[in-house]
Amino acid sequence: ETAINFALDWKFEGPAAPYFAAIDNGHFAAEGLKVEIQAGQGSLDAIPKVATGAFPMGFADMNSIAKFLDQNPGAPVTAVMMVYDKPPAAMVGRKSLGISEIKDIEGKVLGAPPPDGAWSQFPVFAKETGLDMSKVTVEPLGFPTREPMLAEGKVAAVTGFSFSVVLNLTRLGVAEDDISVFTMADHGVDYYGNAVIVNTDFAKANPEAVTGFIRALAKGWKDAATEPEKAVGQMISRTPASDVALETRRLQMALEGTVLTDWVKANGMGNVDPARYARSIEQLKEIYEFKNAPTPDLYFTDAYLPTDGSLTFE
Amino acid sequence: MEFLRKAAPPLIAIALILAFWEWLVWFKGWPTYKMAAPSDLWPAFWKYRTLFVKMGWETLWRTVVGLGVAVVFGTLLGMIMGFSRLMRDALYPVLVGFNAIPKATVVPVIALIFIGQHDFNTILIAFMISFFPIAVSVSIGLSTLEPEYRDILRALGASRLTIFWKIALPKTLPEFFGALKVAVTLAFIGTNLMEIVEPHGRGLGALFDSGKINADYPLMFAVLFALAFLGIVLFYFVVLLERIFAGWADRSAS
Amino acid sequence: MEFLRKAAPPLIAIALILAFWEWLVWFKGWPTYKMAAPSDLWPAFWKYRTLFVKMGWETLWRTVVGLGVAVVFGTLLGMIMGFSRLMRDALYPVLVGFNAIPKATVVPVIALIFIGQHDFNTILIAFMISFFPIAVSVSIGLSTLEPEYRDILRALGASRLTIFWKIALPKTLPEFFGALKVAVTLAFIGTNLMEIVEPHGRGLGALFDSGKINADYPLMFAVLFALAFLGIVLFYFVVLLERIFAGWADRSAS
Amino acid sequence: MADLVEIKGVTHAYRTKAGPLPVLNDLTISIPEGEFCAVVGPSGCGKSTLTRLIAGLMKPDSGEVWLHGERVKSPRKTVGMAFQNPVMLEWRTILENVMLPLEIVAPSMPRARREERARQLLALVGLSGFEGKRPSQLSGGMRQRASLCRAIVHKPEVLIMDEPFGALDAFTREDLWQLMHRLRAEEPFTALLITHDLRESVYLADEVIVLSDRPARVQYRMRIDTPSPRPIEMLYEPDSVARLAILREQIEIAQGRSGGAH
Amino acid sequence: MADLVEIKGVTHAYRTKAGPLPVLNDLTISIPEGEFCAVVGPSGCGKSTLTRLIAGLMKPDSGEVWLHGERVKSPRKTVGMAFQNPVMLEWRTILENVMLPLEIVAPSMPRARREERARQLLALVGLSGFEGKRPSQLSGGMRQRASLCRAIVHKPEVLIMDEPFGALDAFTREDLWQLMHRLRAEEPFTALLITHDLRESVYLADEVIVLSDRPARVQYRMRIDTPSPRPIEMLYEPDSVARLAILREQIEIAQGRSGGAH
Ligand SMILES: Nc1ncnc2c1ncn2[C@@H]1O[C@H](COP(=O)(O)OP(=O)(O)OP(=O)(O)O)[C@@H](O)[C@H]1O
Ligand SMILES: Nc1ncnc2c1ncn2[C@@H]1O[C@H](COP(=O)(O)OP(=O)(O)OP(=O)(O)O)[C@@H](O)[C@H]1O
Ligand SMILES: [Mg+2]
Ligand SMILES: [Mg+2]
Repeated sequence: ETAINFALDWKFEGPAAPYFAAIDNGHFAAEGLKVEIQAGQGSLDAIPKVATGAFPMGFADMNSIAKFLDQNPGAPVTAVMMVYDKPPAAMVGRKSLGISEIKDIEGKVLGAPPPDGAWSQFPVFAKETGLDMSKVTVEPLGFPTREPMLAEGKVAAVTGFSFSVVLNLTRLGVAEDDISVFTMADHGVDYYGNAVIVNTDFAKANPEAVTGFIRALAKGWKDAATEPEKAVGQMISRTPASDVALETRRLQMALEGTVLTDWVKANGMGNVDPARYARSIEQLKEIYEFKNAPTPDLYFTDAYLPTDGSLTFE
Repeated sequence: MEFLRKAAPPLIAIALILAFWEWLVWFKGWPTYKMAAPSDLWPAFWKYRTLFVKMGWETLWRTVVGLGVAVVFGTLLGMIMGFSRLMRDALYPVLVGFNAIPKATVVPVIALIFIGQHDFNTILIAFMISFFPIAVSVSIGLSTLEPEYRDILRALGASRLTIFWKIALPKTLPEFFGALKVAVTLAFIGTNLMEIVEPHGRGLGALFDSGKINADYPLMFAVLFALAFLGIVLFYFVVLLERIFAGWADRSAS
Repeated sequence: MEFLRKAAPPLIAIALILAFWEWLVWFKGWPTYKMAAPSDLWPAFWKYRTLFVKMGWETLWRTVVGLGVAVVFGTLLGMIMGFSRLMRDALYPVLVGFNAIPKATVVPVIALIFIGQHDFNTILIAFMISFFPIAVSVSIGLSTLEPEYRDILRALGASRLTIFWKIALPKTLPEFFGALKVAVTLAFIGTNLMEIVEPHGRGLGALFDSGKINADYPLMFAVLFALAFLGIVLFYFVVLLERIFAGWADRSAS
Repeated sequence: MADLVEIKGVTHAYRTKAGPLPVLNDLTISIPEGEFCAVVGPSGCGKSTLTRLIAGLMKPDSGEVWLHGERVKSPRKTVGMAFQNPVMLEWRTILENVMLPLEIVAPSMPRARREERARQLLALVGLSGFEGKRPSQLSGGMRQRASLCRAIVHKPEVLIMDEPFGALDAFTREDLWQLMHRLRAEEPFTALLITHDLRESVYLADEVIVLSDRPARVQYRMRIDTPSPRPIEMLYEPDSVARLAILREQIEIAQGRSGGAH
Repeated sequence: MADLVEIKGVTHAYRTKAGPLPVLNDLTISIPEGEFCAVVGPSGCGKSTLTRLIAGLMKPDSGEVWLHGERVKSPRKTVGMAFQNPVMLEWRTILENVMLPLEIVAPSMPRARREERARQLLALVGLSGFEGKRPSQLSGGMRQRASLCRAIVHKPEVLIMDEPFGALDAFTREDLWQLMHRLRAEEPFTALLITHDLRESVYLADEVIVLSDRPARVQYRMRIDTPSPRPIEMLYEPDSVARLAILREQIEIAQGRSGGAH
């Protein structure tokens, strides 16, 4: 039995439910794995944790992995399973504040938390959609104040992950039909989202464990897709003060918009589309100045993906 | 009766503050996500009462252990700086600089170096944030020890160690407890910092976090209250210890 | 020469610590994303030197303003508690509780209430985290004022206000500066807390954050160093003020 | 004409937790203008209380205190006080300490004139050259001298001294005794001196008053008519030795011991 | 046989920033067993330095200190010390304070016997009933009495006292002087007393030594052969008055003033 400490990207919210489904439904055990899930504090939090070898595996943002490997050439970390095929990065506005189209943000105030992943993709988004950034007033703000500021109309739109922002806004009493969401992936941004990453030293020593993990996790996602409420319930037993309905909604939004995309339904989850992947690296060059020439092969490998069809959704 | 007379002013003050707060929230018509009123908090306390006890205990024991380590290390460091002027000159600015680094930035680094060892990490932060005042006060206490005090024993041929145990240590106790009153609050803050910045699902900080995730604002405010309460309890526990071990230094009684 | 003799021990101590650190990183073979060695930091400092100055200044002025507010408010509160025993009994536990609430949890609340007012928010946190020691020390200073001191002026028919200005206030200065030395570091930590927990793109905290986003670990460690350095500067600036305004209280000179 | 200081039938008790503590019991003392009165008595009998009543810092339970024909109800500018502890303000120089009462009593006096007055007094007590020093840089005796200057800088009608020489060594004390006589010669004042030292009272006072134990009454009075200034050798003359023996005996009676050797 | 305490040609200087400060200059003093020697001299002349040398807390630059036929090189258990400041350990009761030297000097002595010895001494100085009190609950005079008990509790061969009565009021001081005589009668000791009070030296000592100003030499010796215990009235006898006058003159010479009145 191999023990795997898994570094999550974020807290125990809806999209984390599949891990707990995989644990509680015995998928990891079936692969001979003993998995423990640790909460994290952002999409890039898990990368150094895995690179140092303290966590053999984790969950992190593709772009951040590219940047990390550029800054720290040779660090033993790489992505092995794409999960957020269509990243939820979005610009979210309110129709009542005059944001019905992307262009409407010109001349208005856009709220953006500086360390936000969605904000870092904004230049590409603006370029692809022909936004004139010189006409947009950007207001830096903190995560906890992002939705309240939009709810109070202090900003016309914000950047963020679509499901977080939408859910938080409805909690603050904004009508759902007042909210306008512009997912960047739908507007020319080819970036991939969060992926399962491994420590390459660990992977070389335990290739079956990694493959087994991927297989089990995919089963967890399938369980979560069929019985989302059950999966969330399994997660909530670990964070007692959580709200089942809210987290279920969050999980469903992630499933629908981010994980179970048309491409995934057609090709199964876990892998990347080579052409799109290449484009995404090109786009990354626009927002990040590489120290060395980018080496996309080092950022993602499909070598550990199971080939027994366990990744396909019907 | 005597106890009542002593407890009345703070209790009345707290009641007044709560009343003002309730009024302010009502008057401004603030929604709970902006600022919960005290009356919003009771349901949160009641609903999560077992969690409050459990998480409170988690926070408490890590704080106390961290503080314990800080006491031992701070006292040793304070002795080194108190007995050697050179060490004092050399280490003081270093400690000031270390102390000025916001521990919120240190938390991720620590969490990275000692990955997964949550208890250890939390205790380490509680320790790192709280040993400074103890070291400083012990060193000041020792370095300002009047030579006459030392001479009483020196003249009898007592060893340095005896002098430390019989004179220097007890003489420094009032300063030590003064610092401990500061340190206990700091250690408590350190524990919570770890629980909030590097969540590991334990302690009141985690409860705060889960309130945040669920946009359960009354719960968040309720946790702040619980923290304040626990902080007061810890503080007055140190005051009690001070009364017992350094009560002789309290002039107001005599 | 005299200056050199004074500056040597801390400089040597810092050099030794840096050397040990460099050795440790080298010996353990830690990559920079785990722990950067001092030698990794120079490029980061050089590359971002203008940012360091600009962000350092942002952090500095907010800290100083926040501290200024804390001084005014803390002194007033200290006066109230120092002159009235009832107020002292009533407010002290409340202040202890307030002080024990980790400010990391207060930051989001403040940011919500005063949405978008970044300067104000940051200054408010710097203030809230640092006024406590000032209030406590002023209140202790005033409440332990020996009656003889008051009587010198009272016997001449002086007013309460005159007694406060001519006797009570200057007499409390040493305690005040003692507390200010603690408060300045706290205010500095408060500013950074706001900049890191509630990022608004300004100050050294933001630079730390951007190092984190870009996986630029040497930059993150360089910011920690800059913070320590700025903290030392602020601290010794207060020490300088103390020498000037309360130098008479320094017995070691006479 | 009435005397400058008149204490008429003053009775006072402190309210303590354990009930009232009677301290002064129908005390009557009067000091003519220009006279020097010394008060001795057992420790804790109420001497300091007496000084606070005369200074107007406290009000007696019954009885009256009159100063220069006016009833004392609150502190007044015409009193100078010196305590056992010289209570120098450590953040001020010696000169500034001595000038302090003038700042309160004569705020309109130009600073230059205040300074002149303070310097002149400091010179008189042998502290020329120390004007700019901090109190902590001076010895106890020097501080006490400065404290005396501060007590008389505003030319008070009455100088009240509560054991001003108590903490000094014997030589310094005798120096300051002689200084008191010199000061009286330079600028005459009326004085009430509380002391524990019988030789001090005999050397300095025109009248020595022995108080009984608490609650204090006047137990004994002794007039000493030797004109001021007096040579220090006076203390070794048989006359003074005899006076000292009498006062000793009175004090022992006041303390409730039998007179004579033990 | 040699005397109990022998100070042979001791010279000492402090190393200060402004250069060496010579304090003692070829000082020779010896005290036979059982004698009481008082040392007076100008302030700052080096008296406290002398006590520290005898106690072995410091080493002289040159010259030798011998105690009971042995050269003093480091502190020894056979010395008892009392300072002007009674330096009571505030966290211990009076009894525990008095027992402190026994804990160091005779760690094997059973606690009950230590306590007995301490209680017995406290009774001797009139502190029965105060054994369990904290020092802060006692008056200055009581603390000083306890401090004397602590200095002699381990039956030291020599008792060194550095202005032990300096901070006390005149009455308390005289009480303690009489106590010293009673103690000598109960358990004889050899003593060196530093003082500023000439009457104290005349009343207590068998030999009074006047030191010159810094660097201190012996300037004058006076033997007083009245046997101990002495009545306090002795001080008012013509003999003592004459002695006091002589010592006064010597001190004024030591202080560098012209003798006689001024
Ligand atoms: N504020 C007070 N409240 C209650 N009792 C007091 C107060 N001040 C003094 N006393 C008590 O009143 C008595 C007389 O005090 P006072 O200070 O006048 O005595 P004293 O003659 O000056 O004594 P000493 O010679 O020791 O200076 C003492 O027993 C003292 O304890
Ligand atoms: N540790 C020291 N370093 C330098 N100088 C010292 C030291 N201790 C004392 N002195 C100086 O040596 C001189 C003699 O000091 P000492 O304390 O022996 O005098 P003293 O006769 O006891 O004075 P006093 O009568 O005031 O107690 C003084 O001028 C003092 O300032
Ligand atoms: Mg008195
Ligand atoms: Mg001395």
